[in-house]
Amino acid sequence: MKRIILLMITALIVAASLALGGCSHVGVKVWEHDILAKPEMQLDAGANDRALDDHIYFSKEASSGGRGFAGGGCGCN
Amino acid sequence: MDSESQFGYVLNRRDDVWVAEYSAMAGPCEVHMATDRQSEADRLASLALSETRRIEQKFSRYRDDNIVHQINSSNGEPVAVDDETARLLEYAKQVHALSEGQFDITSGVLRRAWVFRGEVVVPDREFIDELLERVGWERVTWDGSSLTMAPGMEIDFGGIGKEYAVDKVAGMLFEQSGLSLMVNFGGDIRTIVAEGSARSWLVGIEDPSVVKGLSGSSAVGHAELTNGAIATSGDTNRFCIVDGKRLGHILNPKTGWPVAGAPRTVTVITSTCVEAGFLATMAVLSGAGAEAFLQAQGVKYHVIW
Amino acid sequence: MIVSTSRAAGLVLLLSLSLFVSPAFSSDPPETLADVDSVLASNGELDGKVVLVDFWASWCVPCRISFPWMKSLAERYGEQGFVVVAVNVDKDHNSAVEFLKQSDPPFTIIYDSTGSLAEKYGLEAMPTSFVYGRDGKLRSQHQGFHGEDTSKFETQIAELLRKEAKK
Amino acid sequence: MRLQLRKVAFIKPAVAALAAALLGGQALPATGQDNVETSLLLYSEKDRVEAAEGIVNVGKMLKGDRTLNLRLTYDALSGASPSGATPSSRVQTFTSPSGRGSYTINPGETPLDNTFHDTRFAGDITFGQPVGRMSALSLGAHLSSEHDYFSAGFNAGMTRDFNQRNTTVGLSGSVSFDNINPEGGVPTALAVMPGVGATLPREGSSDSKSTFDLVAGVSQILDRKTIVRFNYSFSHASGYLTDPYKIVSVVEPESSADAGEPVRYLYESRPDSRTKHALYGQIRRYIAGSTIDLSYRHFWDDWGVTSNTIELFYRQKLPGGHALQPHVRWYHQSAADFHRVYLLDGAPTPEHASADYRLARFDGLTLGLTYSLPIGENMHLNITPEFYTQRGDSSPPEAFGVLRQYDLFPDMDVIMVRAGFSYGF
Repeated sequence: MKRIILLMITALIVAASLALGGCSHVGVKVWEHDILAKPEMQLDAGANDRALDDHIYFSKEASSGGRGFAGGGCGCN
Repeated sequence: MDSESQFGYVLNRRDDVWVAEYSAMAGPCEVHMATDRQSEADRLASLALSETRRIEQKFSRYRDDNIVHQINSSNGEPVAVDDETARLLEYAKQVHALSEGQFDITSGVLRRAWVFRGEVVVPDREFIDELLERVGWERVTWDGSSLTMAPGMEIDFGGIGKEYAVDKVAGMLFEQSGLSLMVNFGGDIRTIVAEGSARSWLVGIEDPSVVKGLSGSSAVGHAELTNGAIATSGDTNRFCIVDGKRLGHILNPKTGWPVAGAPRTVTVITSTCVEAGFLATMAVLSGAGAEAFLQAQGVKYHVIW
Repeated sequence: MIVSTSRAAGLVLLLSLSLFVSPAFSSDPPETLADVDSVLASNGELDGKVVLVDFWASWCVPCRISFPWMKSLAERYGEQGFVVVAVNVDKDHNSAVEFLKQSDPPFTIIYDSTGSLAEKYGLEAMPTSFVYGRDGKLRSQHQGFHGEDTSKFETQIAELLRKEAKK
Repeated sequence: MRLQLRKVAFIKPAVAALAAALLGGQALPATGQDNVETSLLLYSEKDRVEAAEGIVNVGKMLKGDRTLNLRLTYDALSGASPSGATPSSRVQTFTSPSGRGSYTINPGETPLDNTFHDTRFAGDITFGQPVGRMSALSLGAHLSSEHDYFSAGFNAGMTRDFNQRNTTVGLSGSVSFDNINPEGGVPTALAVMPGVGATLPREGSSDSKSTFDLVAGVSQILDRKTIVRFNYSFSHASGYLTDPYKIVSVVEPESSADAGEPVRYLYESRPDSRTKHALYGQIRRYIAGSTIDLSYRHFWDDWGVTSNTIELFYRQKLPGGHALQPHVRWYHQSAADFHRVYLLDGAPTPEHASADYRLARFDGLTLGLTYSLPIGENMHLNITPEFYTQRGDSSPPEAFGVLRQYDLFPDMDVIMVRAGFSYGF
């Protein structure tokens, strides 16, 4: 199990590094945020629902945390 | 007049609008509000009244408890001013430059040498020359937040304050209500039409035969405004006669004399009352060239000679 | 515990990497209106005018907020030779049309759904607007739309109109 | 009269601009940057806790692109919660936490403390401020109050956009100071629960803990339809981390005739510090009008708990602005090192022990379905029925004697309904 987890984490980090490394085909121009600007594509959409969920899981399970700030959005200035 | 004494204004229903009337800024004030609800009209009327009184008290030169008095009695000391006063002074500075010195808020002292009651007068040239020593924005030190003036100089928001109050009250009421409305302080007018409303405001204009440039205005004697403003400079009743010539009450700050050959009144129609008031004053200051000036600006106007 | 430490270290490394990624896309916007002119095939309609080229999209909230203000600018300064060219970068043409139906601005609209004009201007924010003087030369650019900047922006446009008034 | 030697200056545009500057620019219309969101949750565990929770969240755009967010939460819960004691073949009598009363549990039943009831009121405020064009700073504070618990804290965060706003990096930290005032005082760790009326073994009337949290993360736009994010979160708590209402049964050893039957009960004891870590990855993708969101969290702490969570949302757009969103969450955790189903009579008492089912090994499964519909201009309503279940080891290998006959981790089944309303203006 631990090995699988480590493998997954490595994969995530590799993927993120690739994305961050400035590969020219990763990402979009500021005028191409039409879909990313939709409410349902906001990572913090439904914040109240997630807060309610997190409160339940926090009080019923031994784990907490994980979700953080959001990014993406309309890229507007 | 019970309601006047109680609230300071009178509220009446006229056609499909509520109209609040009160006295302020040395004349009658009217606020027309396109709403059916009297309670809303009442709320807005009291807001309008208090804002008008606030501006009047703050910028009147006849009081001894305001910023204008503080500046005028500063005796050469710098006076720090609040944001609103700073914006007005900044505006005064800019229009002074734009008018090449013809519009000057320090020119008020010159009025001491003149009486405009339709009488024949013999001006005291020496006194005028003396007063001119105390006039001129270029002698003022203004750094954007504090003002320093030589002793004896005075500022006067007379040519700005009322127009400013009209725009300010109209803007504030619209922000508060989103309603179409018209604010009229003794002929200085601002109209606002709510988004999506088909309303326009009909404003009566004196002597309609001379109204120029009112596009599509078949309704003779009226200007039809959506979002706009009207301001008048000059006063047909305030003049004096020197050497048989009629001189209006607008003084040229450079000569200390009323402008010769100027129209009796100039009315300008444009987007804000502040802008209209300044253009009208500039037209009067242009003397015989008033209409040429107004035509060059491309604004709608009305001149009485 | 060693495992956890190495995981955390990996993440820190990743974060610091990202700090050095430079914005590789930026380019200089065109100095003249030639590109806009050629899209519009305008036969010199923009000559001698002060032109605001505004890039916008219906999904961009600040763009939508800026419309009433630009509309009022166009209405107030139109007679003096001020023109707004609004370049729409919506991929979905219908969304743009839907928004324009409500707003109905007196602008010239360019539909740049492929982003070719946006690419030439090297946009870095939405909206971005470019102001050209009466001589057709780029005078300034503004990124984003901030309510409190409007009077400064307007003063600048008015100055351009006045200083370069037609001789 | 018209003849003018001097050229007439064209000053109107400048005057208009000056007037506009004097009057403070044009009033701009409202455009949906402010919002109000309210949510209501009704929660019901089968035979156990019932709760209701309401949230009101107001977000406001201020001058200069600053943001202000205010959230108020109120919840009330009541019902029974497992005390940690094991079932027995006899009637068990427990002293209530206040020491002034007692309750009895029938043979074979899981001991539940049914004196459980509380209301909580919490408020938090967050202020956001852009820094330049690419960064933003946030500052916040929270307060939360229950009759036996009080928490106050602050947080600060920073985000920065890179790469033509394709990448966002963020770092945020928070500190929280909590004070607990249990009913009847803070029990002495691992002290024997006395009978009704006896003096309770107490450390004092209240205790406290402090928590420090840190989240570092990055979100990245992959293409026009895909965004991913990764977070690492760290949390360190120190102080009183024990649950003052939980107990552990001390049972007769296997050699006894009454093997597995309780002899006495001890107040539980947990370490006074805990360090938690979590790695979180999320991907959201837009597929022909629908949205799919998959996230994974790996969590571990120095209490020996490791957990994995996988969560999947699929949002299917329906005509007319309606949408359906089924949701699945799978959770698994390992037990804390000091989790004990029971302690053995005669054996040495460990330093820490807790029989809290929440520190046991179990699986959790959540199934939910959200239906959302527009109810007016910029107004949305959504309703979510949800089912959550926890399944642990009913008959763990350490069970012996009488304990083998009973369910040592009864399934916990929860039915929840969430209703939300949002309005942008």
